[in-house]
Order: sequence, then structure tokens, then C-alpha cells
Amino acid sequence: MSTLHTVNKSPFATQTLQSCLNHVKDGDTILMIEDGVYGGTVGTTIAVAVAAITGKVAIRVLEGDMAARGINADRLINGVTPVDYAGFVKLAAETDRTQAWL
Amino acid sequence: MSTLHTVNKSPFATQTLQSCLNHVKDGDTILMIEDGVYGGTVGTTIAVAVAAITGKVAIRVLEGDMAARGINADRLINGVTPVDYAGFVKLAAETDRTQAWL
Amino acid sequence: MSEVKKFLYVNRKAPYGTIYALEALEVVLIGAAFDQDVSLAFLDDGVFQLAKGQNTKGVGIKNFSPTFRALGDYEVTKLYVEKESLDERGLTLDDLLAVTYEDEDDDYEEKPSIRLVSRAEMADLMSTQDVILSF
Amino acid sequence: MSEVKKFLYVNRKAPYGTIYALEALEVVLIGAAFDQDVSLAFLDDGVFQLAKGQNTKGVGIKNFSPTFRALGDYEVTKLYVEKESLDERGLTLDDLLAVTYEDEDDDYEEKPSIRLVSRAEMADLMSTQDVILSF
Amino acid sequence: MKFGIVVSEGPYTHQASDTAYNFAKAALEGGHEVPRVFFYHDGVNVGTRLSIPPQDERNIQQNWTALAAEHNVDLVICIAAAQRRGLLDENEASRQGKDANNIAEGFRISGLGQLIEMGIQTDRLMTFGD
Amino acid sequence: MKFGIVVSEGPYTHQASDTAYNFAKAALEGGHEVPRVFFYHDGVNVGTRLSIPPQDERNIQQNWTALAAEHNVDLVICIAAAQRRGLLDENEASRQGKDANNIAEGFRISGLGQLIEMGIQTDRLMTFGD
Repeated sequence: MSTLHTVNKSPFATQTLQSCLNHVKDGDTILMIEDGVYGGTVGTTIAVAVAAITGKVAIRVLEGDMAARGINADRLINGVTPVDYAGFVKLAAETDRTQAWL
Repeated sequence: MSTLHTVNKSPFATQTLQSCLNHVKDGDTILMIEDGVYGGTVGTTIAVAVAAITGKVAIRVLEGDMAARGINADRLINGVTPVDYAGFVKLAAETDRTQAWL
Repeated sequence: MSEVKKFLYVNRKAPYGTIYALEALEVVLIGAAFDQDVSLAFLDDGVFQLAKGQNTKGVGIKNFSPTFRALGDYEVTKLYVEKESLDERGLTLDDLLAVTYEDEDDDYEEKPSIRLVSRAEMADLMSTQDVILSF
Repeated sequence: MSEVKKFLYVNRKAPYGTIYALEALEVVLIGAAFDQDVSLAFLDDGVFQLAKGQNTKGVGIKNFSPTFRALGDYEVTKLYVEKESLDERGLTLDDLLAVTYEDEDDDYEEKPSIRLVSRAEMADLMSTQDVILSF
Repeated sequence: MKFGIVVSEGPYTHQASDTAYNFAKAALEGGHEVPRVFFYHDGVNVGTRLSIPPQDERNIQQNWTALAAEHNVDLVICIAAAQRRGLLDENEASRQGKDANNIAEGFRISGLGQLIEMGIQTDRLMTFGD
Repeated sequence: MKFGIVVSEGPYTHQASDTAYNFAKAALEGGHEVPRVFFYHDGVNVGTRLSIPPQDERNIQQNWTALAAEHNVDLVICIAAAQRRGLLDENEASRQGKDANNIAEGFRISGLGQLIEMGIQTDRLMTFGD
């Protein structure tokens, strides 16, 4: 039993990612989409918190949203990996529920 | 020469108030409106930062928005005071410009 | 079909600044007719929705907070409120509306619908749902 | 009337997740015809608007970032970018688009439109404007 | 697997309706079903036929209408949310004494019960909003 | 003193159009002028005549229309933003081949130049958005 959490807001603008991190369970997956993808990049004020959780929680970033914002895969935090829309669907199907952090 | 800054977002949901505090100048006025009024209340995670700036910057809270959210004047931080819509207009007229922190 | 699913309505936004809180409540009221296992979660700014003493005359918007007190009549009786969210906002249970329901399994005794939970308990609650509606 | 006002366009939001960045740019382009003293401020997530290498094919939205490079042709030549905002986001000037203009007062030499400023300098800039448009 | 989809924000202003569309398309291409998409809050504005996006931008309403026609997706607009925001079909317009309607082909207006029903009858509920 | 007002969000969903209305009313009551209100982004949706809010809620469009009539306020809807979102007047509808329009009385559709002009010609510019 695990949950797919989607986060669509910039962690620098809102507390949404933080609230998701506060409520995620071991074995869950966080998918960063839309402006949420900034949360997966290195060297930011939030990067340490995100990196710290990668051992317990899978963190994925939606490829199309990364590219739109000019983020290359080499700027992703270690352990954070890209996924395309087909992969997004697969994640939603493989987990037991999806929680959108709006 | 001074600026009226309006902040309409909850400081617990977004970084808007923080960004306003980062850019305000001595002698300016911050008016908290809509969900921004939560930023003027005591005992919160942001209250110390708000209280600290009241010596340099006037902080006002829109009365109608406080009442709508069940906030009594006795829950406002020391030095933070309510203002009605007529007072809002007056503040906008007396300052040299208004900057909306959206 | 007698399938009963666990529905969780997640409320994370303050009232009046945006319409999400009101329109979430409208879903809850309609959803009550479907005989599912319904819970409401109030965390982050969502706890502000339950604040006592809301008076919207000055902003010209309808005060919908009395509707929370009617939820018991719709057999919506589980309102989970996160303690850490209250703490961060300088609030306690005493600052919230008294929402109650009559427990038909216990001689219709009036009981509180609001259940204070820790952040960890809120996470547990979320992880056991079938359908999560986010507002 | 030959009054010239100082107009500041304040950009604090990331592109694509919401339309504000694009529609702000549409105002800037129209506003350029009015011969006012125009500056653009990029702070907080607004700095992301100027990120290099944006490719929107995968999301089906139009990439409007090339328009920033055309601003010089409209005599919009002052794009103030806040250094602290870049730092917090793990970015440097090298990660941003090269936006330039030809300085007609200096033999049409090509000069950078992007001016890196500190947070304090950004606050100073804001405090000297006549009209502030926020997006 | 059956996916139910909620769209909570209006077109162009927020990316939500684009992401929902891309997700629905990928789900259908992946052999899944998307029996219904429910438009709530400002999401109801996705279903207006009066929008005229610039020629070089995507047409969000037309994308949904085409997807629904091709894959038999039920595009439901919440009536309560739609009334507040001025999204009407012919019936509603005449019932309310309004002189025009603006709903697009492939969309229909119905109640919030359709959202709950979608939650019950699908395997996964996906929400795209702000 | 002359106040120019920008409304950047749609009705009901965000409080912005309410706050702007209350501000404009207070300014006029205080003896100031509000020559123009400019509706941009989702703010253009304030100007639809097709909205039907619940009986016990305020009618945002009608409030603006009445205020404008009483105090001669120019309510301008941005044409580019309006086209994306499906807000049309009769001229635009016919020019674009649309079979309906939805603009309310007291509002007019015009270009972004009206926003800049408002910034130049008023003493203070107020923005209400999200």
C-alpha cells in the first residue's frame, strides 16, 4: 500500500512541498509537476531537505515540465529522476491512491 | 516619499509576506488584506518577524477581512492596528505609490 | 453495488480569500447522500475554515461557517484537525467552532465531530484512503 | 502632455505553471509604445522566466522566452534581476538568457539588458517608481 | 484501469487543464480508460466555446472536445460552479432567463453527484488544480 | 485624487474583485475619482452577464455595473486576455465568427494601451489579484 503524491507548486513560492514532505510515508512516491519541478534541482534552499528524504521516498520529476523550464537532468538532485507522461500514468496505476497537494 | 505595500496571502501558505518584508523601506506601510490578515496575529510562526519590524514600518490590517476570518483586535500583534476601507483609501492617497505583493 | 469507499476531503486553504473552502463544503454536502465512509481533513491553512466568530458583513461575502455545524445532520461526523497546523497559527481547539453530532449507536449522545490529531496521525489517515479529494 | 512616469513591472512568478509571466510580457510590449521610463524587476520565482534553454514541446504550451531577447528592439533595456533570488534557487547569471540592446547613445554598441542587483538595490529601485504593475 | 480526472482551474491561466489533458491522453494511449473528466471550480471555464486563443497557441477546449469524441470521455461541468462563473448550456440559459449560452461541444453540465460517482466507479482519482 | 484600479482575478474564485470593488466604493465615497478599472488576466471574467450566483450571495458583475453607472467609471476588459478566456462583445463575436457574446452592461473591451494610459493619467495605481 503506497501513495503517489503530486506537487505542482514552486517550493520557493509556497509551503506545498513542505507540507507534502511532512505527511509522506516511507515507500511513497512524490512526483513533481508543473512549477513543482523546481523542487528537484540542486543548489537551492530546499535541496538538502529533498535529498535527505530520497532514501525513504521515491522522487520523480515530470520531464516535459523540466524541459519547459530549461532544467536539464544533470541539474537534478542525486536520486531524483525524470519520468514522462506515460511514466506518470504508470506511477498512478502502481500506487494505491494519488494525493494532489494543491 | 513612502510606499504602501499590500499583502493578500497567508504567510503560512506563501512566501509573499516574507518577500515584502525583504523589500520594505523604513517609513513604509504594509497593509494586510484578504488572507494576508493572518500575518498580523499573535503566537504564530511568523509573529516574531512581524513584531520586529513594527518599529520601522507601519503595519495595518483590513478590518473587514479580520472579522470575516474571526480575528478580534485583541489577537493582533502589538503595534499592528486595524483600518477600514476608508482608511485603506487614505493610506493609498497619503503614500506615494502602492505596491501589490501578489 | 454496495461497495463503500473511504473518501477523504483534504482542506488546506483559508476561507474567503479563495472559494476552495466553500466549494469543498458543497461537495461534502452532496457526497453525504452516497453512503460512503467520509472523513474531512483540516491541515495547514485549512484549519482557519473552522475558526469561531467569523463575520463577513464587512467584505460582502456569505459566511458559510455555520454549515460546518450542520454536517452532523448529514452524518458527516469525522473532522480531523491537525494539531501542528493549529500550533503554527497560534490557535487551539478553543478557537474553533463547536461541531458536534448525535451518535445513533450511543443513545444519540451529542459528541464532538472535531478530532484533534498529530501530524503523524494525519499522515496515517491519508495513507488509508481510497479516494482523496484535494481543495 | 509630455509627462514621463517611471513604470516598474514586477515579475515574481515562474513561467508556464501560470500565465502571469506571459501576460506581463504582453503589457510590456504594448507599454513600450508610450515612451515612459520602463524597468522590469525579476525577483523571487520571477527569475525563472529568464532561464536559458526553455523547451516547451513536451507540455504543449508556447515558449515565450525568445520574446525577452526582442525587448531591446522596443527600447526596453532595463531588466533588473535580484542576486539573492538567483542564489536561493541555485542559479547564476550564466543560467539566464543573454538579453542585450544596442545603445544608441554609445555608437550602437551591444550591451546587456540584464542588470544584477542586490536585494537592497531592488528595494531602492521599487521605492523610486511612479507606477508599479505587479504580476 | 479506470482513471477519473478532476480539473480545478481554468484554461490558460493555470497549467492544470493542460497537465490533465496530457495525463488523460497518456492514460488512454497506455490502454487505460478515462470514463469521465469532472470540471470544478474555475475548471468549468475550460468548457466555453467562445474562447479564441492566439493562432500559435494550443486550443485547450478543442483539445478536450476532440479527445472526448475519439475516446468517448464524459466531460462533465459542475452546474453550481458553472452558474457562479457564467458557463451555461441551452437549457440552463433558457431556465434562468439568460439570452445566450457558451458551452462547447462534447461538454455537458451536471451536478456534483457526478464527481462522487466518478470517485466510486473509477480505480484512481487524479486531481489537477492550483 | 484619481485612482486607477487593476483587477487580475476572476469573480468568486478569488477575493480580488470583491476587494477592488470595496476599495473603489470607499474611494468614491471619500470624494476621490475612479476614472477607470482595468480587468486583466482572469479578471476579464468579472464582466460576463451569464453568471448566476446563488440568491443569497453577492452578484459581483451587477455590483460593478451599478457602481460604474452611478459614478461614471470606465470598466475596461483587456481584449487579448478576454479572447483567451471566452469573454466577447457583439463586435468581437461577429468578427471572430462566434455565435454568441457574453459581455455585461457597463463593461467594454479594449486594448492593453488602456492600462498604460490609466497608469499615466491617474495619481495612484492599485492592483488586486492573486
